[in-house]
Amino acid sequence: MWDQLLSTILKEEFLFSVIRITAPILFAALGAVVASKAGVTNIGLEGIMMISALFGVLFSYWTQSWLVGVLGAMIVGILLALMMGFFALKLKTDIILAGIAVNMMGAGGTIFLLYMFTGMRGNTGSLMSPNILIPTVNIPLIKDIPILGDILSGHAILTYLAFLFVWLMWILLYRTPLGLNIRAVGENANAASSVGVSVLKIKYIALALSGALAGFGGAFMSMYYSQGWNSGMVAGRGFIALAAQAMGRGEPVGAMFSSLLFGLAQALRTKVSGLQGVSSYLVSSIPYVVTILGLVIYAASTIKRVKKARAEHSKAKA
Amino acid sequence: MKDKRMLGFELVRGAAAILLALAVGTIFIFLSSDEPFTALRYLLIGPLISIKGGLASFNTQGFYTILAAMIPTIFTGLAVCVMFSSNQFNLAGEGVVLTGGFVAALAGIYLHMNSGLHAVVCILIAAVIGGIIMLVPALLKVKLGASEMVTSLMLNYVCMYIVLHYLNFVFADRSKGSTQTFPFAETARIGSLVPGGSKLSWGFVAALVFVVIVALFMYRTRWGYAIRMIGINESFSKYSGMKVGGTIVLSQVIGGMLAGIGGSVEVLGRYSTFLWKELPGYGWTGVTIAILAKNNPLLVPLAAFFIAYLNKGCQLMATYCDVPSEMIDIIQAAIFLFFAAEQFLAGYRQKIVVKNTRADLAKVAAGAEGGAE
Amino acid sequence: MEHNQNDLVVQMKGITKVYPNGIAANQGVDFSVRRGEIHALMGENGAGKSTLMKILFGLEQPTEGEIIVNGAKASFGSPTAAIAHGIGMVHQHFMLVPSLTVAENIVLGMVPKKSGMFIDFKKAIELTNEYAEKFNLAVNPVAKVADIPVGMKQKVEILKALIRGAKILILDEPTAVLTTQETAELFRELVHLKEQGYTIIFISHKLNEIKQITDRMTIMRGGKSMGVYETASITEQEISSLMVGRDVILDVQKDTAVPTDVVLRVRNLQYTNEWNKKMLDGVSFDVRKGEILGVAGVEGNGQRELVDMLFDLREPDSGTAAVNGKDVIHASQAKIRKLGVSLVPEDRMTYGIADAATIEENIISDRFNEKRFNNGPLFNMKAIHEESDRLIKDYTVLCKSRKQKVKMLSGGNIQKVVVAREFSSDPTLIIADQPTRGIDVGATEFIRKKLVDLSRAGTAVLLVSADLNEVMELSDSLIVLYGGKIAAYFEDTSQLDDVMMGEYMLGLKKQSAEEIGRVCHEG
Amino acid sequence: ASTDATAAAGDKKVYNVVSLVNGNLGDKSFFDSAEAGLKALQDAGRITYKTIEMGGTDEDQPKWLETLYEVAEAGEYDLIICGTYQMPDYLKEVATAYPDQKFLIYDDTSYVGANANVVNISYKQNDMGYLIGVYAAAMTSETSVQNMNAEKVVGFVGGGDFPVINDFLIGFLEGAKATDPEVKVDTRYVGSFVDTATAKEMALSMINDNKADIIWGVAGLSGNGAAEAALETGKAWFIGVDSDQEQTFGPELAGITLTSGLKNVGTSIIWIFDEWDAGRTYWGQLVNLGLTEGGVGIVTDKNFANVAPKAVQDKVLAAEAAIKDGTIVVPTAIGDDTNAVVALRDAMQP
Ligand SMILES: Nc1ncnc2c1ncn2[C@@H]1O[C@H](COP(=O)(O)OP(=O)(O)OP(=O)(O)O)[C@@H](O)[C@H]1O
Ligand SMILES: Nc1ncnc2c1ncn2[C@@H]1O[C@H](COP(=O)(O)OP(=O)(O)OP(=O)(O)O)[C@@H](O)[C@H]1O
Ligand SMILES: [Mg+2]
Ligand SMILES: [Mg+2]
Repeated sequence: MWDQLLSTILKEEFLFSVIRITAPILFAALGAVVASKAGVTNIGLEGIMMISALFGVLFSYWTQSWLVGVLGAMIVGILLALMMGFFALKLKTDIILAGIAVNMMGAGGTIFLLYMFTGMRGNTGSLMSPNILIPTVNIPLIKDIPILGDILSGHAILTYLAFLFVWLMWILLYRTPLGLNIRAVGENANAASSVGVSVLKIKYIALALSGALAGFGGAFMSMYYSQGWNSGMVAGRGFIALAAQAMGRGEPVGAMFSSLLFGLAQALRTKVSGLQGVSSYLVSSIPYVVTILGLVIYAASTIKRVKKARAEHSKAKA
Repeated sequence: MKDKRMLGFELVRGAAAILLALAVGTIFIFLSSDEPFTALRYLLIGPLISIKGGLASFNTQGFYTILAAMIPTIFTGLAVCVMFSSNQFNLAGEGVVLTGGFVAALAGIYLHMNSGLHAVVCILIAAVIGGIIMLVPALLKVKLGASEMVTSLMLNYVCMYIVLHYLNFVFADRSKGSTQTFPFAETARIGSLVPGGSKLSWGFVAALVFVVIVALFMYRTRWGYAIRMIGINESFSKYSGMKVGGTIVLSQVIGGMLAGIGGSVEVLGRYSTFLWKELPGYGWTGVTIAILAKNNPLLVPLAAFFIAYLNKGCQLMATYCDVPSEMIDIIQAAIFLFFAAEQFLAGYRQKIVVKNTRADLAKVAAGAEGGAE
Repeated sequence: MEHNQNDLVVQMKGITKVYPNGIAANQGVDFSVRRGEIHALMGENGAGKSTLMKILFGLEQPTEGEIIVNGAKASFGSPTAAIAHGIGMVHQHFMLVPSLTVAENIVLGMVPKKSGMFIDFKKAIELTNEYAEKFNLAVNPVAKVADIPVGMKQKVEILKALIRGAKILILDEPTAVLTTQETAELFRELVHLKEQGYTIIFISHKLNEIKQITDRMTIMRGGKSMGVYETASITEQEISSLMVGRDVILDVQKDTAVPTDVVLRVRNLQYTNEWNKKMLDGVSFDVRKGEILGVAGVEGNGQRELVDMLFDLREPDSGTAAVNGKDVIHASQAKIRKLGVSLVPEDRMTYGIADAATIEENIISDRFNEKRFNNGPLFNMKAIHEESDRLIKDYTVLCKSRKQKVKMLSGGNIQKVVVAREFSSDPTLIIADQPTRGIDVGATEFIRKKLVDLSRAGTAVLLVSADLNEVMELSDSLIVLYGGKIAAYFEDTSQLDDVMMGEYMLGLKKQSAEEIGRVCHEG
Repeated sequence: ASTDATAAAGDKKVYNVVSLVNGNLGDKSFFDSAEAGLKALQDAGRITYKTIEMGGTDEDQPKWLETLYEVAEAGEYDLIICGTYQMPDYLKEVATAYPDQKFLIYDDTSYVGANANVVNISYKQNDMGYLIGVYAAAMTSETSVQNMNAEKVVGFVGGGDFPVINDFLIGFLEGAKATDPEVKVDTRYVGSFVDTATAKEMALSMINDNKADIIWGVAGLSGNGAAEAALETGKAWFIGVDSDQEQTFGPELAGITLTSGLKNVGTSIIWIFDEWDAGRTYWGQLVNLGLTEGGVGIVTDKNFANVAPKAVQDKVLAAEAAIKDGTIVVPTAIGDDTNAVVALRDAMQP
């Protein structure tokens, strides 16, 4: 049984699937990162992903262009995030409540919206056809490298974009004035406003970025991962993204590794579910248990590292 | 005195928020319904007033239904109040409600006891299990500094899958097509207060009792006090000599116990077997309620009533009109957004404040002059 | 004089500010400043000084009134607008981002760019250095703000304003956290700025400072202006009475101490901080029952670390400290309190209070577990009310009722709440860390007097203060910390003068080990 | 009023019906099917009806009972219809409280005539699963057919590990085993009826790791993910469930859908009214509709006819005949204490 598992895991296809599973979570996790850097907990990622997943399908169906679909999803994501911002920042609605409200819209509101726009219920059926799915690309040189090519090449454009965004996000946060403002606003809003940085504006921008990223994540779900939208399809990935953000200590690269860890756990779950005599329920809990364990190990090691550093430090002094 | 004047404002503000949210809902209702006015009527007054043949009458059954719907959410609302009070963003209420309901059901099936005592024991077991579950995010936070929000969110899923595993593989009643346990013993059931489908059980009374207990605990005991102080300023509490870690754990455990009780009371009071197959959602509702109640246990029933009323109204609207039932989510979302908007009508509020302060100052001045003469 | 003395650069007319909590912090205040002067804004805690200045800086919007800058009516919806009018403000509480570097903090909001979109870090550092040199405000541009001492933070704040082209500088209690030397340095700089045509609005509670550098002053009391005065033609006594409405005795009367048993015994404390700087190096001393031992020294010479060690906020590398023979280094704060130790913390907003809780809740935070406040599981509310009412009265905390939230109080009254709690727990040892920092004369006098009373009643007091006058005046005996070591011990403080103290504090002089050793009353 | 009644008595009665959906329409499955049946009846002028969607989450559960009480209390309906295995306990309570009210519950076998005012319709999904199992097992080694490999592995993507789903599964396993004992069935459960992405991952793993070339999706909307996996890899076929998914899918997905197992809720409701009008009623009874009554079936036009070799088609039709005449009795997973399905499932897991 274990060798059977091993044989499926030791395939390029396994790592390929890890990357695929990671992508939508990574988008949302980066969304969580940029929002939290600006001091906003965006718990509405799940809802934003749901709604933009729906609009991604609708836009691409209306225009028969995947690109318009993805952009539409992104814009919807931005609008939703700005709406959250309006309530949370302007009207001072508790941000958590605003997030829950958006999630509510994502759960039931989407069904209503779909009905309003198309008369369809529950899912977009055959609106999404293969020719308007987000295309996959083979990367010229890499694709010919054995093993690595099979793992890294042939993903959807958006998958690459997700990983590219990790780097872009880091640049944004640590190398641009906007990023500096975002970090300053998140850490000490008074300090930022006392030098004329508009806290509100920066938070809106960060939220909009967060929404855009979640929008990409949503589009990935309905325009590549699945061919079309159905209610509930995001299935907690927005929450997982929050976990990835926290586990990655709010840093883009950290969030990427946490997302990958989750992707790995989820891929593992898929494989383990194919073994004899396993409980599908316990198997389903693997990704979540792994996330908790990951968090624990990370936290414990941080504490240990600090302690060790201190110990060494005192020893050096003695 | 000033507080009273502000209370009036808060009422106006709340009403305005609801009206505005309803206006948003109304737009959607008009977009999707041929009979928007009827729909609105059901939404707004339907839960309590039923109109038959032009005669309006109090909808007693509807009222009971609303009260019954408050039972689990009062408990989860209280649980979240206690947990949030120590500034812990613990969202594991969901998982605990589910698990609490499950273990209470098992105790109701497999233990044999006298009426009355049996139900209490089931609930106690659920409370203990709930408390134990909450130890996970609490200890991870206190000992390792792991974010309780994340661990608790993940823990929900872990709870769910573990419960489902045992439900399916160990405790399922296989004569049924849907996954459920065997029925629990009569002795374990929580009796209804009124007949009918509302399932308004003694659990409601218990919930209200717990409101008082939790309020007393939070505002009239040293533990509740420590929890609140830690929530406001942890450094201060530590400096004052409080046992911060222990108190945080205590607050989470109490929250877990309350959520566990909520799950068990709901299951034993409403159903005859355990049949939940997913996270039941009461934990999230609890978060909403705690936020609406501003972590004040005494306001929890009010917030719970509001949510239950709204739910019922939306449900009636969907049932008797052509507004799709999912409309509920949009209206609720809008209401939450506006209702919790602190700055909503802030300009108007400021005007009242300025006016009041002016009046006070004038009075003081007049008093001073009067005294001088 | 090239410029016109009567050229009013800022005029605020009829400013009224009602906060959302209903407090009328300013009531029809008129305030004006001449170009090129140093203008003091004085008043007790809560008089409305900060509020008035926040309005001028666009951080708060006035409920009523108008602002005229350089002769033109202005309205500042945000600091951006104020900055554009050449106004800069250094806030009472630091407005810095701890995780960013000094340079990043300074250029925040006006970041130099390269390639059109990236931060030009080099330029930022250059800019920082350039201004630091120009205004003689030495800072380390690449250090993280979290890691720098308060004095440097203050300079960073001033640089922040200057670099934005501020011609009108508002300094809200800038010297509250500075050492004498730093203050002197700052004053030189302010005078220098004034000579260059800068206008400075200066808020301080310290009368001598005001007398020293300001040209004119506006005095506020209870949200209203008490008038404008030429500094030269008003005495300190007059200022005080205008501020508080009575004459204040600044000298604390105290009898000679009769110290008895050792209460706090500290031996050979060693501490190296995270950046490998030796902050405490073999510090040993005793504090005896009935005496006030002062700890003087330029800030950053180990005072904070010392207090932190004694109250379990940090662990030393080695060394011992015991209260009545019981170890406090490895004890929790709860245990330390049980030993009868009280602390008036330097950072009252972080440690001293829970701002969203009521006065009463803040007062009982160290004693709510005691039997007398509990009836079984429930609180004995009557006892608690009595206790808080008594302390509010005894310590003259200005408030509506014990149910008022502490954050609604002014800084001085907040400090009174802290002190009321710490002084009333029948302590064997009080550690008072900057007990009167940033609070008004009345409150200062009150707290000092209480401290003396307590020590005379048999409490051991360790007084840490950056205010040299304060330590010299209050302490019975005194140690000077320099570079993490005790540089001097004075058994009797009555003969001390500040010049000599300064020499020890600046490391120009050091007593012999033998002389210092006398602070350990062995045997 | 009395004249109206006599007038109506002359004609066929027009029933006033309410259908309670403990979920939402748009499932492309039994709720939609029931709705279609009712619509057809209304269009034929035989009933007037109203559908109430009560929502399908656990948080919606309290509404189910409340709504049952409400419509029973209203007394306006000749028949109250509800369905699924989640409703019987609620129905029992309300049916007992309102003995004069007539109820119908579909897609449930557990109600079993506790009340004389309730008719209980169930569907032999195990029989249907058997046919699909025969079909899949016969096809998987038909390498002449595009996308089929020689490996004898097929897949089953279930929505969750519980009796109703396993009732499909046990038929599927039995059918496959009977057709070719060497056939392996890779069974995995998504644990959700809406998580298409996870279903897709599972199907991909079946196809890539175990060489499954036919996957039956019994997982509601999640099943679509399995279909997409088959389409994208170009190495497998999909089989649908409940409704004819060759019709609901777009052309690409329909193109790789071999057939669908049908659960004809709508037809069964029409059938009940036919019987009612004909004077045959089943109050207090369980009517278990199988292949004969048209309660379940499999789609045999389209791809079944076009793609499957004649021999395979014959095997399926023969099995259908055998089930109808009782030669083959398919075990059920519902009410099976021994949980035989688990043993069989593990035995056939590749
Ligand atoms: N943001 C605020 N919201 C509500 N009340 C405030 C706020 N800021 C200040 N106050 C109140 O306004 C009054 C004046 O405060 P202000 O800060 O202007 O006093 P101050 O003269 O600066 O005092 P201090 O010397 O203590 O700094 C005080 O009673 C204070 O409690
Ligand atoms: N948003 C607020 N609501 C209520 N009170 C506030 C608010 N912001 C500040 N305050 C209170 O108003 C008072 C004045 O604030 P400010 O920032 O001027 O400093 P301060 O602490 O009063 O000054 P000092 O240290 O000189 O006493 C403070 O006591 C503060 O706690
Ligand atoms: Mg101030
Ligand atoms: Mg094959």
